[in-house]
Amino acid sequence: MNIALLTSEIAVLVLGLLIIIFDVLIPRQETHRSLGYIAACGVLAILVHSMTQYGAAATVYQGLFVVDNLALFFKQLFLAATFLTLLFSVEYVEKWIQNSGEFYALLLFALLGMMVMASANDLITMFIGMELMAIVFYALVGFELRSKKSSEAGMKYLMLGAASSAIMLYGMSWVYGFTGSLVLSQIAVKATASPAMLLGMGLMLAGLCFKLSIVPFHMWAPDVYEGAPTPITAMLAMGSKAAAFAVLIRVFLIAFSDLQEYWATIVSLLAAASMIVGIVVAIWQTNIKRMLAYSSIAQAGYILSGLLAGNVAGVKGMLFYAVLYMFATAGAFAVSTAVKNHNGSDEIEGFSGLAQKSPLLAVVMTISLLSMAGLPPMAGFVGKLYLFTAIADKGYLWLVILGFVMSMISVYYYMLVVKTMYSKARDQQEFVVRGSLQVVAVISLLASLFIGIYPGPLAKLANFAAQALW
Amino acid sequence: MNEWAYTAAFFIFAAVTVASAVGVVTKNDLVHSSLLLALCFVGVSGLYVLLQADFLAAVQLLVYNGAIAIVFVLGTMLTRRSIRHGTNHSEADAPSRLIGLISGLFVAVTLGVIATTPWNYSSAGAVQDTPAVLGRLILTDYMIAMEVAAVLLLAAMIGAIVLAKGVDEE
Amino acid sequence: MFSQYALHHAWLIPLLPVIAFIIVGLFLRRIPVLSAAVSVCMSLLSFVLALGVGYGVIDQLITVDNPLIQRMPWLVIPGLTIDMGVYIDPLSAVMLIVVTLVSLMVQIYSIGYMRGDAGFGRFFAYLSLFSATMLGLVIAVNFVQLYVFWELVGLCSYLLIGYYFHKVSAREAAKKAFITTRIGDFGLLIGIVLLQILFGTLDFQHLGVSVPAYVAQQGTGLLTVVALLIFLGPIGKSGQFPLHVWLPDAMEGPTPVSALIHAATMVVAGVYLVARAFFLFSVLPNAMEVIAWIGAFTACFAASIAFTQRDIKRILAYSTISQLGYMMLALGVGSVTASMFHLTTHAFFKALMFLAAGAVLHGLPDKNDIFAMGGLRHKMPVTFAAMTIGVLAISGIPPFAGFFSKDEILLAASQVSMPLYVIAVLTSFMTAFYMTRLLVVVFCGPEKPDNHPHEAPVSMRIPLVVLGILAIIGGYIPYAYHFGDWVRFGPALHMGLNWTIAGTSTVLSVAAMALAWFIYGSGKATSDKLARRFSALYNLSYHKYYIDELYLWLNHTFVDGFGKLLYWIEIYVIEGIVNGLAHLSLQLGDWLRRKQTGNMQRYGYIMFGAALLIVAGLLLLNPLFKGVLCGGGY
Amino acid sequence: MANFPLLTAILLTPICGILVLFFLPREANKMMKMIAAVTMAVALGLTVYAYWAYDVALAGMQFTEDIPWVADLGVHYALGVDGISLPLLLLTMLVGFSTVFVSWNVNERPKEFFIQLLVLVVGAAGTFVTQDLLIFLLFYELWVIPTYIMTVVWGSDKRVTKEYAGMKLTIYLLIGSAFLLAGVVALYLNAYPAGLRTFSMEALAQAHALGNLSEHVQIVVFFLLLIGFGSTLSMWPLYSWAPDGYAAAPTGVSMLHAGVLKKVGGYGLIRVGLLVLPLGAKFWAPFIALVAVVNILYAAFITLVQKDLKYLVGYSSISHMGYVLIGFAALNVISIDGAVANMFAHGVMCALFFALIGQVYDKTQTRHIPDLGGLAHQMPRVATGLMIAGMSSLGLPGLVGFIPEFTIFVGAFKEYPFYTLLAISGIVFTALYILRVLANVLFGPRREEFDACRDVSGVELIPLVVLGTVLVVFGVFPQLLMGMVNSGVEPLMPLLNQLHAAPTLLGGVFQ
Amino acid sequence: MIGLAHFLTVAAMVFAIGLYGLLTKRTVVGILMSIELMLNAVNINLIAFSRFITPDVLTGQVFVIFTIAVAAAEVAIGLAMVFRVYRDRNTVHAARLNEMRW
Repeated sequence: MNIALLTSEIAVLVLGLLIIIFDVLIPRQETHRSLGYIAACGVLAILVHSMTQYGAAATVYQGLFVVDNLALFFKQLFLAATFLTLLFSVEYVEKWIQNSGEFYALLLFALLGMMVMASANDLITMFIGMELMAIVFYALVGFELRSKKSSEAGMKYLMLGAASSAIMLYGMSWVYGFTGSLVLSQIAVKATASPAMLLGMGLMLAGLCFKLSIVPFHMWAPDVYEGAPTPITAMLAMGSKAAAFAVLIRVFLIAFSDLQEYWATIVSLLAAASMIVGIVVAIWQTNIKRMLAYSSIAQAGYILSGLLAGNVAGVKGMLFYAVLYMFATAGAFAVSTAVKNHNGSDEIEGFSGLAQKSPLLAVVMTISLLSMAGLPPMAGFVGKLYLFTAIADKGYLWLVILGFVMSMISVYYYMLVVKTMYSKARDQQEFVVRGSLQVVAVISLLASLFIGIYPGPLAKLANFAAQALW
Repeated sequence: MNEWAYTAAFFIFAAVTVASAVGVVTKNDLVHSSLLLALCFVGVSGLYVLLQADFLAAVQLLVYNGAIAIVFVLGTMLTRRSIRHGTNHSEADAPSRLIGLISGLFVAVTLGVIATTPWNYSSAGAVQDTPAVLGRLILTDYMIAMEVAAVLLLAAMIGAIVLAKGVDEE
Repeated sequence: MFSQYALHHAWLIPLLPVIAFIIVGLFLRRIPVLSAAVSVCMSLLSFVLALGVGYGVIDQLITVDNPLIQRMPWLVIPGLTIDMGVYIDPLSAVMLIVVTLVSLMVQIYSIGYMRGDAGFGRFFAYLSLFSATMLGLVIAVNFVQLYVFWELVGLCSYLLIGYYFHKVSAREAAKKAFITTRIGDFGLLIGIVLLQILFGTLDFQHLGVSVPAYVAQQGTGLLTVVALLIFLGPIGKSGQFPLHVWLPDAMEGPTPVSALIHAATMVVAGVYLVARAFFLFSVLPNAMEVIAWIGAFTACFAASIAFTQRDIKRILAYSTISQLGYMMLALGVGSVTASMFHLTTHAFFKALMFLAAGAVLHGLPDKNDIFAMGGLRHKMPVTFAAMTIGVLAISGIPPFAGFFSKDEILLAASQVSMPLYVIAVLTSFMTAFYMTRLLVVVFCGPEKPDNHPHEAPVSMRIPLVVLGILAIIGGYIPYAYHFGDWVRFGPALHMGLNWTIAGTSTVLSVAAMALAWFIYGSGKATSDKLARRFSALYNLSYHKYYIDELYLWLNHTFVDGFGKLLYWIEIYVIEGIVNGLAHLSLQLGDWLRRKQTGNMQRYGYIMFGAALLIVAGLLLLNPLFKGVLCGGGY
Repeated sequence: MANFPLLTAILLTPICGILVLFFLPREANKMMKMIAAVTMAVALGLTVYAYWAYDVALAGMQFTEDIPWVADLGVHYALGVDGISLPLLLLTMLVGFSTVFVSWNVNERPKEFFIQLLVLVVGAAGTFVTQDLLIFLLFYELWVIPTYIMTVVWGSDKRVTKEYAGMKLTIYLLIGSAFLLAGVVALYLNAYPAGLRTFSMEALAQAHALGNLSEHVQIVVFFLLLIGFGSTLSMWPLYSWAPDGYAAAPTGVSMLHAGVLKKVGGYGLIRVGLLVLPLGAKFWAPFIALVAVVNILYAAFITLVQKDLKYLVGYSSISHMGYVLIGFAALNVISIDGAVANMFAHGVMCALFFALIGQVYDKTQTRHIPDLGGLAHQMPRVATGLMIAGMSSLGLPGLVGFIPEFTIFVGAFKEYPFYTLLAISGIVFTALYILRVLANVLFGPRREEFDACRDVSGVELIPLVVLGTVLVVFGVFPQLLMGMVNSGVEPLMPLLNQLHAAPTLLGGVFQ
Repeated sequence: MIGLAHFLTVAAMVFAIGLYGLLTKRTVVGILMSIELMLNAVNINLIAFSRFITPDVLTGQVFVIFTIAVAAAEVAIGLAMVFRVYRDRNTVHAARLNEMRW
C-alpha cells in the first residue's frame, strides 16, 4: 500500500481546508479575491504534480481504490476544469456570491469527490465519492443567495439527485445481492444475465444517466444550469459529467462487460435520444446557460455513444471528447460570465455587439460553440471522428449518421448566438474583461484549435489512458 | 430462535413498516407524516434485528429516529403553520393513478425478479460480533470511503449553514 | 503564284475580319473613319484572297473529289479529336468569293448608310465578325468547326438584328432569331453527337468515306434519323418552314445587315451545310425526299405570304424564304449544282434588292409601308434601276442571273418528281407577281406629296452598281463556264437549258408581272377589291397564317406555363418539404420543451418511467431488439 | 525549385493575408483591400505558375507533399494536384481574385469581411489540393461559418430574409456534409483492417483493387457521399439552399459559392466517389443520370419565370450542374473530361455573372428584372460582360462553355441516349431564359432613372476583364483546358473500362 | 420459513411507496421524507443480501453505514434548502418551484 498514490486527493483536501481557514483569517473588508487565486494556484500545482504519476497502475486498500492512467487522465481533466473555472469565476464570485471562502472550499471538495470517483474500484467508494460531489453541488447550486432561481435550482437538483441516488443504490443492492461483491472486478467474474443482475444494472444505468443528464433523465439539467451560479454550471457541465463518465466507463466496461449485448441496445437508444432532444430543444432557448445545458445533454449523448464500442478506441474517443468538451465549455462559460458580469443577464440577446466590443471574446465564443458543434477544424470534429469511427466499426452506422446530422443541426442555434454577437451593439458601454478571465478564454481558444488541427498528442494520451482498462 | 416467533416478528415489523410508510405518503398533515416516518424507521430497525444486524439496528434508531425524524419535525415546525394544514395532499394535477401504476409495476417487476433469480445463498453462519467486524472493515478496506464520508459531512454542514443562514442584510 | 499563296493561307480569309473586329471593337469604336477603313480594308483583302483561292482552285485542278485540306488539332482527348482547318474545294471557293464579295459591298454601302449613327464603330466591328464567322463556317473541315461558326453566325446575327437595341421590336426580333435557330441547332447538335458516336469522327473527308460503307452494311434506318436531325439545323438557320418565323422579324436590323443576312451569310449557311454534308444526305433517299418537300413547301408558302405584305423589307424577307426553299428543293432533288448556283445568283440579286430597299429607306426615313411610297423612280433613278434588275433577276427573266439558276432547279425537280416541279413553277409565278407588285408600287405611280426622297450617297451607289452588274451577268457567265463541272456532287454535271421548262417558266413569269402591273400599276387599284373578295385568304396571308401567334401562344402557355407550374412545385413542394422538415424539428423541439414544465415531480415521474422502461427493456425485449438495431452490417 | 512546396505556398499566401489583416487597425480601410488584392494576386500567380509548370505529358499527381499528421487515424498532410484538381484550383484563385475587387465597395467592417473572404478561398483551394480525405473535409467545412456570417452581416433580403437564407444554406450544406462524413467514416473503416487504416485518397483508391471494399459497402457509402456532395453540387432535389443563399449573400460570397464551392461537390464525386468506390458509382450512375436530366430541365423551366437576377442565375447554375452530373454518370473518359471542364467553365461564367449582377445592383439598387431595362445605354461595359457571361452560359462556341458541354454530350450519349437527348434539349431553354434576361435588362428603351448610373471603371473592371478573358481564351483554345483535364482523367481509363466490362451483382436497377 | 424473498418484497414495497410519495407529495418536505423511505428500502435490501448471500463478510452492512451517513447529509442540505426556498417565496410547494422551465 502506497499512500503516495493519494497525494493529489490529500492535497486537494488540504487546500480546501486551508481555504476555509484563510477565509476566517482574512479581514472582513478584504474582497476574498485572493482566495480564488490561491485555490487556482494550488490546483494548478496539483495538476502539474499529477503529471508525474503517469505509468503507475497500483491499487490502494485491497484494490478498492485504483490509481491507473485512466483515473489519472480523469483527475487531470477535473483539475484542469476546476483550474479554469476558478480563474474565470473570481470576478463573478466577488460580484454575485457572498460566501466566497466557503464557495471555493466546497468547489475543492467537489473536486475531491470527482477524483475519488475516477479512482473508485468498488461500489461503496464510488457511491460515496459521487455523493460528496453531488451534495456539494446541491449546496453550490443554491449558493447565489440573492437569486430566487438559484434556490429553486438547488432544490430541484437536490430532490431529483437524491431520488436518482436512491435508484442507483437500489440497483447497486441488486448487483451486490446477485454477485455477493461490491468490487468491480469480482462483480465481472460473477455477473450473468440473470434478472436480478439486469434489474440492478438497469437501475444503476438510470442513476448514472441522471448524473450524465442523458435523455430522459436530463430534465433537471436545464433548470439547474440556468439557476446555478455560472461557474457552478460550468463545473456541472465539465466536471460532474466527466466524473460520471469515469464511473460509467469503469462500471460498464469492467463490471458489466460480459453483459454488453444487453446494455448496448439501451445505451445506443439513450445516446440517440440525447442527441436528438438536446439539439431540437436547444433551438428554442433564449438563455445562454439553458441553451448550453441542452447542448451539454446532446454532448453527453455523443460521449455516451463511445461506450458502445466497448474497446480501447471507444474509450479513447470518450476521453478525447471529454477533454475537448471541457475546453469548449470553459471558453463558452468564461464568455458568458464576462457578459453576465457586464450586463447582469444570461440572455443570449445580451451578447449583441460583442464582436465589436470585445473581438477576442466573440472569437472564443464562436470557436467554443463550433467546437461543440463539431465543425472542423475545431477540436469537436476530431473528437466526433474518434467516437464515430469506434462505434461505426461495431456496426452502429445509423447512430453515426444520426450523430453527424444532429451535430449539423446544432449549428443552427450556435449560429444564432454567433449572429447575435456579430450584430450591432445595443449599448456603447465599455466592456472590461479581467485578465484571469482572458487567460481562460485564450487557453480554451488555443486548446480548441490546437486539438482540432493537431490532435496527435491528446489522442496518444487518451489512448494510453484507455488501455489501462484492458 | 423459534421458527414461529421469527415469522410472526417478521410479519409484525413488515406490517408496521409498510403501513406506516403508506401513512407517510398519504397523511395530509406533515407532522403526522413525520411521526409515521419515525414509526416506519422503528419497523425497519426491527427487520434489521431479524437479519442479525444488531449494530445497524441501533444506528438506525439513533440516526434516523433520533436525528432525521426529529429534524423533519423541527423543519416542519419552523416553516409556518399555515402551510402545514391541509397542504400535504397529493398534488392535484399529478397523474396519481399513473404514478400508482408505475409504483405497482415496479413492485411487480421486482417480485418477478426475486422469483426468477437463482440466488447464490451462502451456507456460512452469520458473523456474531458485528460491531468489531464492521469497525475493522471501515478502518481498513473502506478507509478512503470513510474519510470521504467525513469530508462529505463537513461539506454538508458548511453548505447547510451557508444556505440556512441566508443573505446578510447589511 | 498569288493563288498558291492564297490557297495555303486561306485561313487568313476569316482571320482578317476577326482582326478587324478586334481592332475596331477594342480600340477604334469611337473613331468612325478609322473603324470603317480598317473593316473595309480587311474585307477587301479577304475578298482578294478569296478570288485567289477561286483562281487557285481552277488552276490547281482542285475538285470536289480532290479537295485541299489543312488541319490543325483543336481538341484532342481520347476518343474525340476535333480539328480546326481549311477545306478548299470548288464548293467552298464559290462560297468564299460570294461571301467576301457581298460583305465587302455591304460594308462599303454601310459607310454611307450608317453615317452619323452613334454606334458606327460597333456596327462595323459586328459586320466584320459576321463575315468572319460565315467564312469560318465555309472553310470548316468537320462538323464541329461548322457548328462552332454556325453558332457564332447566330450570335452575330443576334447582335446585328438587335443593333438598334433601344427599339423593343429590334430586341425582340434578335431574341426570336437566336432562339428559333437554337431549336434547329438542338437537332443539329444531336445529329453531330450521333455521328461522332456512330463513326468516331466528324471530319467531312473521313465521313465521306465511311458513310457509304456504313449504309452498305447497316442500311439507312438510323442514319436517316441522324440526317433529319442534322437537317433541323438548316431548317432553323435557313428559315425553312416551320422555323421561318424569325427571318421576317430580322428586318429590324439596319438594312445592310438584312442584305448580309439574306444574301450571303446566315441563311445560306443551312443550304451550305446540306451541300457540304451531301455525302450523307445523298445516300438517304427518305431524307432527301423530306428535304425536297420541305423546300418546296417553304418556297410556295413564303411566296403566298409575300403576296399581301406591305412592308418593303418584309416582302423581300419572304422572298428570301421562298428562294431558300428553292435551294433546299434543289438539294432535295439531288442537285447541289443547281442549289449552289441559285445561292450565288440569289446572293447577288437579293443583296442588290436589299441595298436598293435600303437606299429607298435612306431616302424616305421612317417609312416602311410600300403603299406610303410611290413614284420614286424620278428622284432615285439608280435605286430604281437596281431594283428593277433585281426584280427581273428574281423573276427569272432571261438573261438575268436568276433565270439560269432557277431553270436549273426546275429542271432538276422535273426529273425527280412532277408535283415538286409544279409547285416550283407555281412559286416562280407567284414570285414574279409579288416582286413586280413591290417594284410597281414603290417606284411607279404618282409621288406622294409628303415624301421628300433623295438619291443615296456615292458610297451606297457603288455597291448597287457592282451588284447590279453581277445580277445581270452572274447567271450567264457560270452557265457559260460550266459551273456544274466544278461545283457538284457525284459526276460532273453539264448544264444545258431545257427549252420547254425555261420557256414555260419565262412565260409564266412575264404573265405574272403583267398581272401585277395590271392590278397595281395601271392605276385602276383593284388590289383592295381583290383583298375584299378573298378576305379570308387575304387575312390568312397577311397575318402569315397566324404562325407567329401560334408560337407565341405555345410559348406562353406551355413553356411559361410549365415554368410557372414547376415554380409552384418548387416553392410549395420542394421548399415546402425542406421548410416542413425544419418546421417539424422546431415543432418537435417546442413540444419537448413544453414537457419541461419546471415541475420537479413531473421530471421525477418521467425519470422513473424511463428507468422502468430500461429495466423492462433489459429484462424482456432485449433479444428482440438486438438484431434490429445493431445488426453489425450496413 | 524542385522541392519547393508550391501548393503549401499557394495555401499559405491567403493565410498570411488573413494574419496581416487581423493585426491591421480597424480604420485602415483602403489598406485592407490592397492587402487582400495583393495576397490574391500572389496566390493567383503561383497557381498560374503551377498550371504552366504542370507536366501534362507526365500526368498524375505533381507538386506532391506528404507529412504524417495524425498517426493513429492515418491522416497525412498530403498535397498534390493532377489534371482534375489543377483547373479547379485555378478556378478558385481566379474567382477569389475577382471577388476582392467585386467587394471593393464594402466599407462596413471591411476587416472582418476580407478576412472571411480569404478564409473561403483557403477552404476551397484546400479541398482541391489535398490528397487526404480528412484534410479535405477539414477544408470543406471551413466554408460554413464565414458564409453564414457574411450573408447575415453583409447580405441582402430578397424573397426571404437574409437570416433565413444564410441559415438555410448553412444548415442544408451541413446536413449534407453529415451524410458525407458518415460515408467517409464507413469508407475509412471498411477500406483497410484496423491498424492499417488511412485517409489517404490514393491508398483508399487501392482498396477496391485489393478487394477490401465489397460491392454492398460501396453502394451504401457511395449513396451517403452522393447526398453530401450532391447537396453541395445542388443535385435535384437537394438544392433549395442555393437560390435563396445566392440571392441573400453578398456578391463575393455568391461568386465563390456558385463558382467554386459547387464544384467541390463534383470534384468530390469524381475523386472520392468514382476513384475509391467504382462499383458504387456504377450502381448509382443511372440514377444520377436521371436526376441530372431533372436538374437540367426542371431548373431551366423555373429559371424561365424568375424575376430576380440572382435567383435567375442561381437556378440556372442548378440547371448547369445537371450537365456535370450526367457527364459523371456516363462514366467514360470523354464524359468525365467534359464534366470536369464544365465545372471550370461554369465556375468562371457564374462568377462573372454574379460579379456583374452585383455591379448592376450596386448602381441601380434593384435586381428585379421588370424594374430594369436598357442598361446597355448607360453601362456598355457591364452589358458586354453580361453578354459574354450569358453567351457562355448558353454554350456558345468560342466561349469556354461549349466544348465541355459538347464532350459531355458525346460521352453521355453512348450510355444514356434518351437522357442525353433531353439534356441537349436544355440548350434551347437555356437560350430562352438567358436571352430573355439579357433583352430585358440590357436592351430596350433608355430609362432615365438609370442615367445617373456610372459604368464600371477602375478596379471594378478587373473581375470583368479577368474572367471575361478567361472565358474567351479557354473558349478559343479549348486544348488549354481539355488537355489538362484529360491528363487527369485519362489514367482512369483502365478503371472505367473494367467497370463497363464487369457485370455487377446489383448494378443497373435504375436503368 | 421467512427467507430472502420476504425481506426483498418488503423492501420493494417500501421503495415503491417512497416512489409514489416522491411523485405525489405537495411539499418539498414530504418529498424529502419519501426519499428517506426509498433509502431505507435500499438499506433493507442491502442488509438482507448481506445476511443471506455474504453472511461472513458484512460488506452490505458497511454499505448501509455509508448510506445512512449520506442520507443524513442529504436531509441536512435539503432542509437548509427548504428554509431558503421558504424565505424566498414563502412556499414549500414543489409545484410552485417552476420559475425556470421550457
